[in-house]
Amino acid sequence: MRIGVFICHCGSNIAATVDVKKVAEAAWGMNDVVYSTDSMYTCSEPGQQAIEEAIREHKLHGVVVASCSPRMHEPTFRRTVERAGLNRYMFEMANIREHVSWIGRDKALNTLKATELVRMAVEKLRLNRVLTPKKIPATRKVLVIGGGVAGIQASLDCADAGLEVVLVEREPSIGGKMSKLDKTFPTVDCSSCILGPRMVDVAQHERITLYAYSEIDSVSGYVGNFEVNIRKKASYVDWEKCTGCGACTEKCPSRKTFDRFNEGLGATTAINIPFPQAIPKKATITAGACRQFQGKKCGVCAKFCPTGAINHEQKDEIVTVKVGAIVAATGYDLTDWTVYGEYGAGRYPDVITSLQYERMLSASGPYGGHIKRPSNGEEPKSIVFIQCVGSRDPSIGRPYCSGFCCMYTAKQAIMTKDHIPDSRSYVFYMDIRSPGKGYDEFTRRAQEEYGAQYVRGRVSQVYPRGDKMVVRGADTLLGLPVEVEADLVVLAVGGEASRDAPKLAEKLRISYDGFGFFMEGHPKLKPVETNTAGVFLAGSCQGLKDIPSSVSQGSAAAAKVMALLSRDMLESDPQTALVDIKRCIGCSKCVKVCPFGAIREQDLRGQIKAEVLEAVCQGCGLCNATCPQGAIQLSHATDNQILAEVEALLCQM
Amino acid sequence: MATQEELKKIILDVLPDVDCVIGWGPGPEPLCASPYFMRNPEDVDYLLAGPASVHNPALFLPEYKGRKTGVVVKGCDSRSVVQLISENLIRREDVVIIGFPCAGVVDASKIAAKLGPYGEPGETERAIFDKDALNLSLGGKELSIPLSEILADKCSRCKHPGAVISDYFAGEAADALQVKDDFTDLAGLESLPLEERFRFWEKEMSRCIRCYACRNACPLCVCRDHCVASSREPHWLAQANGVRDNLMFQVIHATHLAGRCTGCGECQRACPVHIPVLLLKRSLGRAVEQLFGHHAGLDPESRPPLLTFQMEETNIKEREW
Amino acid sequence: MSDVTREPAGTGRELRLVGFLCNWCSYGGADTAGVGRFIQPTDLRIVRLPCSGRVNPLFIAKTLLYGADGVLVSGCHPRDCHYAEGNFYARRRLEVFRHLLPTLGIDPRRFEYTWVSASEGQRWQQVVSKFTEQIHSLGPAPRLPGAPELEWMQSGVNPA
Amino acid sequence: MSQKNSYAYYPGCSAAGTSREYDISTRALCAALGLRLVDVPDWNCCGSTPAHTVDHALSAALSARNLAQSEALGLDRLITPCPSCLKNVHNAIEHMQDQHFREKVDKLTLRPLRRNHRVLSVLQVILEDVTPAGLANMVRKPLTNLKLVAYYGCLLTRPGRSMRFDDEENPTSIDRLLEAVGATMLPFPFKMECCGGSFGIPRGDVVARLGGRILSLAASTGADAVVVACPLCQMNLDTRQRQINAAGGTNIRLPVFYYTQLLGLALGLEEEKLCFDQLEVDPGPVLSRIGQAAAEEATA
Repeated sequence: MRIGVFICHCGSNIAATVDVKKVAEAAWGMNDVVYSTDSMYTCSEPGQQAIEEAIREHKLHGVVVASCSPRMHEPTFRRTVERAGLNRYMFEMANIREHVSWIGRDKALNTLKATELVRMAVEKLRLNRVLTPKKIPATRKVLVIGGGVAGIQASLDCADAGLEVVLVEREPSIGGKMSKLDKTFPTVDCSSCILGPRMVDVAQHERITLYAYSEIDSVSGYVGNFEVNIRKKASYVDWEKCTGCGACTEKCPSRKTFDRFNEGLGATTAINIPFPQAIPKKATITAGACRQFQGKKCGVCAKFCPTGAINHEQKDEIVTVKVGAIVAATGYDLTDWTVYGEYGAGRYPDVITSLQYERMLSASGPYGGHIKRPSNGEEPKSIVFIQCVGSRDPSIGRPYCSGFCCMYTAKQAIMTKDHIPDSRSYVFYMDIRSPGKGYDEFTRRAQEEYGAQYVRGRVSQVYPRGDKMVVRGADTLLGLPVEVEADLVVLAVGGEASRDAPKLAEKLRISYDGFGFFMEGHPKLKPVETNTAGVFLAGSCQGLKDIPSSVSQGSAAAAKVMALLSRDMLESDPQTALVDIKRCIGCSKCVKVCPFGAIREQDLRGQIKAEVLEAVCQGCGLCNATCPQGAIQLSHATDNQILAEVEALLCQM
Repeated sequence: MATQEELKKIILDVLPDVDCVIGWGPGPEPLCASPYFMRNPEDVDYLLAGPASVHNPALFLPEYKGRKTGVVVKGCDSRSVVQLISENLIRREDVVIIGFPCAGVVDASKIAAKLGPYGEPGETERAIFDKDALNLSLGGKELSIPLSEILADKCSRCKHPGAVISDYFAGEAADALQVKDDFTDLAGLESLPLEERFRFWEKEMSRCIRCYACRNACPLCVCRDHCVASSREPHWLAQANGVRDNLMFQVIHATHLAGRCTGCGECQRACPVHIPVLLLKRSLGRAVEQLFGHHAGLDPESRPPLLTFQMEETNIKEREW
Repeated sequence: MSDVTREPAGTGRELRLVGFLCNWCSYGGADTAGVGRFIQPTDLRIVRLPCSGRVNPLFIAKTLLYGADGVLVSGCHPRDCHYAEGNFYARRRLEVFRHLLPTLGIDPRRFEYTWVSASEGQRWQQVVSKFTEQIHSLGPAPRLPGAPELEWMQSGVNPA
Repeated sequence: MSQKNSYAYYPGCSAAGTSREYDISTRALCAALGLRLVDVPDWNCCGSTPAHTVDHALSAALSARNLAQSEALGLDRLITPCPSCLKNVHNAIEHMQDQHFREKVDKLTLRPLRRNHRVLSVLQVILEDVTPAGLANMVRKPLTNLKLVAYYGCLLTRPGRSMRFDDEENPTSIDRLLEAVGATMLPFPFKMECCGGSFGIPRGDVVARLGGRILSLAASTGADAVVVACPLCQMNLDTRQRQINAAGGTNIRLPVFYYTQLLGLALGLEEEKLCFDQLEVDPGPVLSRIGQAAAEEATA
């Protein structure tokens, strides 16, 4: 093997406290070194050309550069040796600036250390092998899980970029939490006016295939080649025939079904269309509430259906799709506030959640847009909003701030004044958090223009007295306990990770934090990526956020997918693990420890052997450190290469 | 012994639907038994399940993976079976586990020490292990040695004399003893200052002939002919028989068993030059117990502690600088 | 800040200190220390690895038994690992291995593992300085004789 | 001593003094339910408020001595009727998990505890070991048309993480027991509000205001009487009812029973075992209204 060594002066940064000539001189004596020199600025244009010429002139097989940190110039010099015809991995660096010249004052010791670091680099280079990136075909199709505003945005952006999109939504209609809102802050414009057209775009876009009322059954494969089984849940209505006319919903006899869309505010029929602007506008039967499924003869809906779409024998159906990338946009759930005994734990009808109040405000809601007290149907005159219910409360495991409740409460206070001019709203709060554009002005308007009475203090108890609800709390600014008699109490309930997010995370093999929110690649630098190649995040599933942030994350995730699938072949980093099937005994310890699920068991003529999926392996080397017989080695950082560096130091003794 | 008969009856019932039943049979001399593979009914008569059955039959199970096998196990052997199952090096459905109440096994070097004045242990004409004594005739003399004086050290700290997992159990299944294992075997070495311990290992390792008997006797060493000790890729050890490489091999064996070793002691028993190699595994076993409260080979569902982790480690404190 | 620019204590000669650093955090921390010109003793030679999870405890055993006086391993802080779980495994394996050293007769203070992030330049200076002082207070480690016939091969020829 | 249904019993100081009726009715009720109480020999104060406001180690040491005394009985469960004693013994056990604190306590008691202990309220034992169903089929005089509100006080179930009994904010154990014996239990939002506690003597006005609020809400629900499980609450609501009326200008006549008295009545225990005469507000008229049949027998 013929190795060339280049010691850099880096101007005076290195040469000032390291005798570069002496190090270059010493390099001649090292194993396989056939050329050694020093140069003023190795990373400069002339410096790199000198290397290229030396490679050609001395027919070098590998190059060692002793200069700054490889974290800085390793890519640079790899391209240099590549231009000269060498494989970019036949190159090693010795960090004699940050780790030697800049931190040591004794020139003799620095020079000795620099020489030894060069020897380590040479010994490692002698064991380096040629590595070429692998090319793997990628399916130019993306799966978006979750049809909320983030999922809709991601789907539209990807489709507009020419990618095929498969959008899977668990509920009968897309729209997510936003479709349940009446108005949105800070502009108080109507939610369905801005969301509706986007939902129609999704339905009409020729490159988007929508699977509503469907869930992800299983995900296998890896970046570029995921295979996903989608379970189309039985809606007992043939959606091909159903026109969404709603005849069945009028005639259905079981009228007491829990209305999921309206958060149980009103009741609905067993067969229903969630809301007028639903996409797809198709009927769905709730099996639990339908008499036909409780053994009683019914079939009223089948009788009145003009197109004969009802089919009580319909079964779940599995659809398999191949996609190149996945965007998880599964949103969040409201925290279960009934754990709070002090707010009545759900026993009092006049204590409702903010989302129920939103349905009450909505014209398409069960009360037709009129605010009424669920207990007696009268119009409430005094309404109390309680902030931070299920947020910022470590005692129930929700120490975080949900971020959007202060804003939607201000909006609801404003809406309340609009609906009932002579009403009085109180808001018990700890701190008002309104950081967005135009946000704080909005909460200011709620107080000054719309007369919402903001009381700074926590509520200790809500209890019935007569037909009123007494709210006992404190006003810390006055330093007094206060009691407010309320006709209606609205709890600003916070959010939490959706209950079955961990199950989905395990299927996608991405990690999730202690609360169940999906873990982003890096909190600041990779907010929409995960540690699993090819899987991206958007919206509140990664962490609670309001609509503007969710939409921008939808676009961000789409951009990442477009970048990944812009070329039809994916190039994978060759510094991955490699299994020597002779030595592997199939104990699958490596499979257990791999954080990325990049190793799987393969059956080789009846024997179990480990196999590495190069595309998925990130090159951490955990498997290499775990395998007792060293059957799996991480290319470019094998046991022998590391031992070579160590022995280069120890043989000096 | 009632249990012997009951054990033989169980093996006879099991024999038809297994390839073979592994246990112990008569050894090269009256004093010791040897691993014994029973395939047809008449073999069962020679079964010897008692104080001389020192070997760990679990050693042979990985090779039989995929074939139905019966195995007679002492308490410590059963823990090796459990550990093999938990690392799916054998499949639970392949193994028929037959336990019996073990009263402890003898230590050959202790017997040799006792018989020293009377002659070579090998020349014993007749030896019978009964309830609590070894009666033998050597050089024309009848001798009776109380079993308690010649039991292996591991038996004094044994918590599970009966199999921790078994399909059949001959005799009364005694539950775990309340014996406290406070690692007194390490106390001797740890009473020495560090420098002397280092020289102790240097002396012991200079006697090692690298025959790898310790590795070959270990039921959990399943790499067999791919062991890193004799490989060039990766190249951890020089093949030369120097002290440094001998000790390095022992460290490799111990680290590979960290959190897995059940303390069956076969490695030390198999060493021809009696090097106390078990001490290194016991030291790591103690560390794993203190750090993770984990005892290897008790729960087939459990995962070796070094193949998993916790976000917050209760017993690992970060070093402050 | 304690005066860390002192000459190595004791024999004035450098001791053989080997560091295994993870590329994403601790190697970056050492770079930051360099950029910040935080002066440190020069004894430590650093081997760069993709992750602390890549550190097989046998690297430490081999390094200590074959002539090093001290070994330092440093990786990302738990939860910050670039590969999500690498340092969690490293923490367990290195902590267990540390307990073997006294049984072998090696002073456990000759091996330390810690977590340093890419931004903690000053802290890396502390770690290196304190660790180097700690090893100098212990002096050179006792040596084991290599294989007799291996001695003459000690000319640095690596049996690659 | 057979473990089944045998308990070490710690009566507490008020049992021998102001709430004698609670102790007598508890012993009678437990005997009727087949629960064998063995008094802790030579018990001492549990380290209640006067102690633990001064020194936690002293308070824990007082409870620790009681636990050491109970070890002689060889029973693994210690029970007590009074929530305040329950709290103090429970806190002592919990705080002594910390080695440093345990050493301080052992220095005071000179009798380190030899095993770990569990302390329960009598209420919890009846609820869990006898169960409402068990009570229902032992009833001889159902408390029909007796309308009650249950007042639990602030200590019995709080803090939830450590006491782990019933629901921290909305307990229903007394309600369930009394419903099982035929009483009608009305919902009572102030079941956990503070009654003024030990301010009875130094700050009578505080008890008047807090106790007054509880009693007036109880009255507004139309209940015949209040049921409590704590001697201090009973004293504040019953013995000081006249002070409360005077201070608040109200005229509330609500008897305040111990749940053990009413359960005993339902099980047909004789009069002097229930000590209704010890109550400040005369329960006579209310008791007479219990299901016509029950009233005749009481007067006969």
